[in-house]
Amino acid sequence: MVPLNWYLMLSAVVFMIGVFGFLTRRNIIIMFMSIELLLNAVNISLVAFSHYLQDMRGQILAVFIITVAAAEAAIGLAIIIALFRNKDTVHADEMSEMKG
Amino acid sequence: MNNYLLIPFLPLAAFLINILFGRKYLKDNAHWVSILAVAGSWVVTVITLLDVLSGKVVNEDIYSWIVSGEFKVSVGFLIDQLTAVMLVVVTTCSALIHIYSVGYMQGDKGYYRFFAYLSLFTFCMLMLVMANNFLQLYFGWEGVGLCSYFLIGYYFDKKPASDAGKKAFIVNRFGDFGFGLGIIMIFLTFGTVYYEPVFSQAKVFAVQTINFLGYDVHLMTLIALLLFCGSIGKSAQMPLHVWLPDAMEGPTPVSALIHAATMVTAGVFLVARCSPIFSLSETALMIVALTGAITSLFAATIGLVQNDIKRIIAYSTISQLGYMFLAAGVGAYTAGMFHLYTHAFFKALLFLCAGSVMHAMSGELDLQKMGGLKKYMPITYWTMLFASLSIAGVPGFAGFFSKDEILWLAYSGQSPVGKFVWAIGTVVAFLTAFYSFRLIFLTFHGKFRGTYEQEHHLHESPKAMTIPLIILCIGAVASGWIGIPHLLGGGEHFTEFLTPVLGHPEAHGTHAEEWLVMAISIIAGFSGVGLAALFYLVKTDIPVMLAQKFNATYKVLWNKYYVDELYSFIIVRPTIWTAKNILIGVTDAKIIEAIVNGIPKGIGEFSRILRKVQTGLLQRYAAIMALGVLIIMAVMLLR
Amino acid sequence: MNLNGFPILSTLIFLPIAGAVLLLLISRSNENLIKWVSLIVSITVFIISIPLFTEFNKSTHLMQFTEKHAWVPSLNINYSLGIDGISILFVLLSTLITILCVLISWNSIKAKTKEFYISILIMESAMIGVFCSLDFMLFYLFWEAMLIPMYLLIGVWGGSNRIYAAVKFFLFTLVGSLLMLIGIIVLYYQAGRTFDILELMTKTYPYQLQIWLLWAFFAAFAVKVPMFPVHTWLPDAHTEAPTAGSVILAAVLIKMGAYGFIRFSLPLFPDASRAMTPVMLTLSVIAIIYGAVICLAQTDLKRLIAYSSVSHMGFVTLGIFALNSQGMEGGILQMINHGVVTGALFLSVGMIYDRTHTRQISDYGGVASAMPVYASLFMVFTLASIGLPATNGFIGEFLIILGGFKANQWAGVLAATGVIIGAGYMLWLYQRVFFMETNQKVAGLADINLREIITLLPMIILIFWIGIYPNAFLGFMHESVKHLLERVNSGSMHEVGVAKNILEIIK
Amino acid sequence: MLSELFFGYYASAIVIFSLLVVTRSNPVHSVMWMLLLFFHIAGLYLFLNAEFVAAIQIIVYAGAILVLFLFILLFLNLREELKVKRFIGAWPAGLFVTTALLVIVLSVVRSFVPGPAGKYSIEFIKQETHTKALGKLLYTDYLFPFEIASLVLLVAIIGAIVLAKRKTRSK
Repeated sequence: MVPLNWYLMLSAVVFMIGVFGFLTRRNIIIMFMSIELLLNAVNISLVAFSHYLQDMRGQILAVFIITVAAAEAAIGLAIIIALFRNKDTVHADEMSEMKG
Repeated sequence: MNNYLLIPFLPLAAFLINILFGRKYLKDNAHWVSILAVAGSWVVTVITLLDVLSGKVVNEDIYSWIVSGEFKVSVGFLIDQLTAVMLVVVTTCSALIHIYSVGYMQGDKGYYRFFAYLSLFTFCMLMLVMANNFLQLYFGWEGVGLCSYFLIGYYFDKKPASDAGKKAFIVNRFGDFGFGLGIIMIFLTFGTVYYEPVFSQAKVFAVQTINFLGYDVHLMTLIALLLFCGSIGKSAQMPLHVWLPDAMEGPTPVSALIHAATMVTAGVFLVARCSPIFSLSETALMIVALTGAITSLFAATIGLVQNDIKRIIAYSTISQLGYMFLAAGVGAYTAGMFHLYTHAFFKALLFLCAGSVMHAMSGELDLQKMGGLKKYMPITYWTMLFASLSIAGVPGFAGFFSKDEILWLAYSGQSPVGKFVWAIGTVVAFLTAFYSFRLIFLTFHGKFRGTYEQEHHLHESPKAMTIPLIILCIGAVASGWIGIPHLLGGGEHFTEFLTPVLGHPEAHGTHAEEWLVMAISIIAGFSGVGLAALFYLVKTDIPVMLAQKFNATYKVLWNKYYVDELYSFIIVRPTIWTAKNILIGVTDAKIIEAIVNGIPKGIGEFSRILRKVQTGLLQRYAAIMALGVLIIMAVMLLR
Repeated sequence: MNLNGFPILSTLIFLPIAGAVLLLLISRSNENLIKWVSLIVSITVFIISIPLFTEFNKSTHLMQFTEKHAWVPSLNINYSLGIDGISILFVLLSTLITILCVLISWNSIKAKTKEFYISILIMESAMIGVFCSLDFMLFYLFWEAMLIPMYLLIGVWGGSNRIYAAVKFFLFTLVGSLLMLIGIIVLYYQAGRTFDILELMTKTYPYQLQIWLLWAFFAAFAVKVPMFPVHTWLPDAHTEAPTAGSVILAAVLIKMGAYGFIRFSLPLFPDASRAMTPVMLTLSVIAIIYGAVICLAQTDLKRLIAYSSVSHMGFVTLGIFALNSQGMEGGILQMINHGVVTGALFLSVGMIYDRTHTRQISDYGGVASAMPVYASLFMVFTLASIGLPATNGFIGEFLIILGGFKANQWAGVLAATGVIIGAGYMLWLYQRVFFMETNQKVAGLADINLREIITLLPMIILIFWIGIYPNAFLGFMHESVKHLLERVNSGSMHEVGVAKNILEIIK
Repeated sequence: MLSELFFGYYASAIVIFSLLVVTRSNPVHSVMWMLLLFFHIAGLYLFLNAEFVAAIQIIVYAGAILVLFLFILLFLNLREELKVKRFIGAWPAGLFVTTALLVIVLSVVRSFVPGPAGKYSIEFIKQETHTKALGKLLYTDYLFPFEIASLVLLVAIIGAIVLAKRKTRSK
């Protein structure tokens, strides 16, 4: 039997890879994909919890997260399109309109 | 409802009708409303006068005007002998001048406006003289000032006219400043502003002193002088006389009504009205007398050299007003009032004649361009001649009796400055006769000096103008006959009539002295006339020669002692300069705004440093956030 | 006296908001409907407020038309309304002024009409709310709520430099009112957790605390008035604001400062107020003369009238801090007068600005020839502004100078000089604008139309009504003022030295 | 033993694919690696007896979201994209922060203590079937959040349309 902790560690590793991708990639689409990684990492933990604790709530949460991820992807990508139209770039470090 | 209420409110109604409907509906018929109203007032005045003659004095409140704490004042009316005299003067002059204006203002585009203002003025003046308390007096006081402002600036599209109107109002405000404070002092002293309790209690405070702005002053002197400030402004006495000559920019009927016969005499009326207060302060009376004497001399000297026909009469008005104050200052209030009453007739007449001359000369005012008008306008000539005889104090005419009474009472009264002001008065009598006849001779005698068109155009004025002239002329000649002194076998009815209000003036002198004073004043008058005749009829080159010889003096007189320039230099310009350069430039801009804008600016500087952190880079923010999570977790673990 | 339980004050407060919501639902293109709806709403509010005037019981100082409901019970905050002789006139003034603001903006506001009228109506609610609140939290809520529509009015529909003016206005007033908020909270704990104004007024506070709180409240009120050193926002705000904005600002908004002094500072901190009287009188006199003199150098119509407001409000504060019934009643009446007269002046200036689009005095001249009716109405306002007897200005100024003189001779005398200068700048203004030769820019202008005459007519009526029969208005105040003065003047006089020290510093 | 091996394979594949996703310079490659990653995650879910979630993982993620990503990538200038730098200048800082965080998280995972077990044991699910059990719970206890989720999706649909729509110039 695989211990729960392994899943948690796996989840943590994937999560941190996602964080790394988000923090360092210039391409905003890849940054976006990194966010999907983060969500998936969380899902892994949730499903694992659900299995080991014999409780359905973890999976229900996972289902909701997938729903939200879908919505988020749709909106996020639409924003990227709008952004790309206005700015002509997909590189996050070239966008600094909000600077003080 | 008493019918005396009609006296002020008829003209008010006329004003309202004219101002509301005049422009669109009445137009050239506007005068009917005003004339009817003023004539109505006059009729009621006569009835009221008869009542007063039979001893009936009215003093009642109409409605409560202002109530605040212990301060209570009503709109109320007091009709006693003094009021009655003023009522007669005001309504008579007003009615005649309304009629005169029909001819004079014919075809003016603001016809309705002119009559509306005249009626409003009449209303305010009547409110002034009929008040039974100081605040209502103040209401009328400011009201007549306002109408004066309107009417001086009647030709508002001309800059001098609008300047003069404004000047009159503001200069008067200086006087009213004192007047207002005087009323406040009266309230604080007596707890009321009604005449009756104030005058009856005035003696209680006769010796009291009060701390005013850090100085201990005699209470009654303080109140009297504060009130006198108002008089100085309204009656154009030194040093606030500057507005009256400029006020001649207004139409001539206005000059006659407001700036000769009625409004400017309100100051004298005020002093007479407050005689119970003034009588309690020798200092105040002395100041009144000296102010009047000096002003009358001062204005008369300026009048000697002016060439503007209306301005000469204006200076003469100032001078005569000075005479009235001189009288009041020596305690001869009745004499002052008497002169006020006769002066109203002959001075209004002088102005109206001047207006008639202007009418014929197409608005020309310069004496040097006139001459020989006698044959073209005989009525004007004769009426003006009678008016001038009256003002010059030729025996038998109205001016003689009032002037003589003043001089005699100044000479014989108890005032410490009596003899001094008598001397000045006599000199002024001489000067008055001189400049009055200089005016007559330059205008009506000799050769015509104007342009050909003007000469061609000369004509006598229409009936609407000449009839008031004739009526006023009767007044200028005969109005003095009700006050013929005992010495000449008269009854001094005028003085007797006013005695209940103003008291009987004291005279300490022998008949011989009285004869002497009278003789001196007659000589002064005749020599003035004679000198004028010499200068302007016989040897016309003398004035030019004198002007050249005493060039400096002539210049000072011609420029009216540079008073206007002085005021402009010490008051007007520094104030505006301060406003512009110090208040706007330094206080507001450099001090207050610097502090006010400095604080936000400091905050702005600080935030300019802080905002460097806000790079706008998404990942930078995310990294910092992650770092934050890291630190928090590390702290939690290490604890 | 609650009119059969009808919550009249709440109706007054919430009806304009309801009107604003209604406007929200109207299509923005339907401008006429928007205007008419806002006009009808404002007139309805005014009509509803008339019973306050007729049904008011003048023989008591107690609050009338009161309403009280628990709002946040845990903090003891109540929804508590009521008016007395001091506030009633301001409520009426607010409802009247709103109608005029709607009328004057009829043609001059062309962009974002809908939002404009919504702002005006919300403004009305907040103004009425301020004058009716009997709970400090509620009061503070309305007090601050008022800033937002005003800020928008200046910032959106203002002149060329509007943003600067709007931000300046906002910051000035906000800084002041935040200090007041602190004061309110301190008071709340000091008095045992209550925001009830009437209850707070019955308590006594330690002298030192009173001084501190007085200054905290002073900050809020003095900025609004505005008193001398903090007046600089007013000219900017007035100059840049649209006509309706200037009118509300002049007529109601700046009254709230003085109202605050009367309603809060004096009864809450009687000892401190008495001790600070010399300071207040000094500042008032400075404001009177300073504001008047500075007017002489103005070249901008609205700016001149704005500075004249500083001077006139100096009279108001002088009257209030004279602490006698003449001064106080004169001060309250003068607030109404100033609202009427300066409001009317701004309305008039707005009318001619709509025609010429210039505020420079030098661009005018000879307007009286082109627009006689307008000129005569403006003349009435000018005269009322310089305090001619028979207009309302005289009654107020005279009572104030009388009261001021009674309290301090110098204050009375110096204030009276303000009247002289007042005549100077107003008549000079009138001369430059209306008299002399007709300027090219004003030749052939159409005289004011019926709508504009109707806009000005209530002001004319009020000017003469107050001027000729002021007791109709003074009558409301007698009892309230008497009661207030009893509260202020009772108790022992504390150290006057503090005030002297402060005076030294000012010198 | 078998299960450990199985887990080991999936775990290492997931980690490697994740790394590939975030490091490839060609975004299309990243998407492809991500597709593989999602399949492996779905496998892991199966391994955890969550067949419904696994199915959704493939349908929604692989089927819908990744297609969306690919679709967006078509907008971009890929050739240009390949030439420019893929990381920001300060990437070592990011690496440091993430590793540090990872170390901390991993060090605390061990101290995790599972709570009491619920009623959804393997036997129970076997009897009930997984999808039914999930569905029952979703439509009874979690009906309200479920409806909210549907609203979220609706808003997202509308929002995406509004945002992505080309602005037509107003009349």
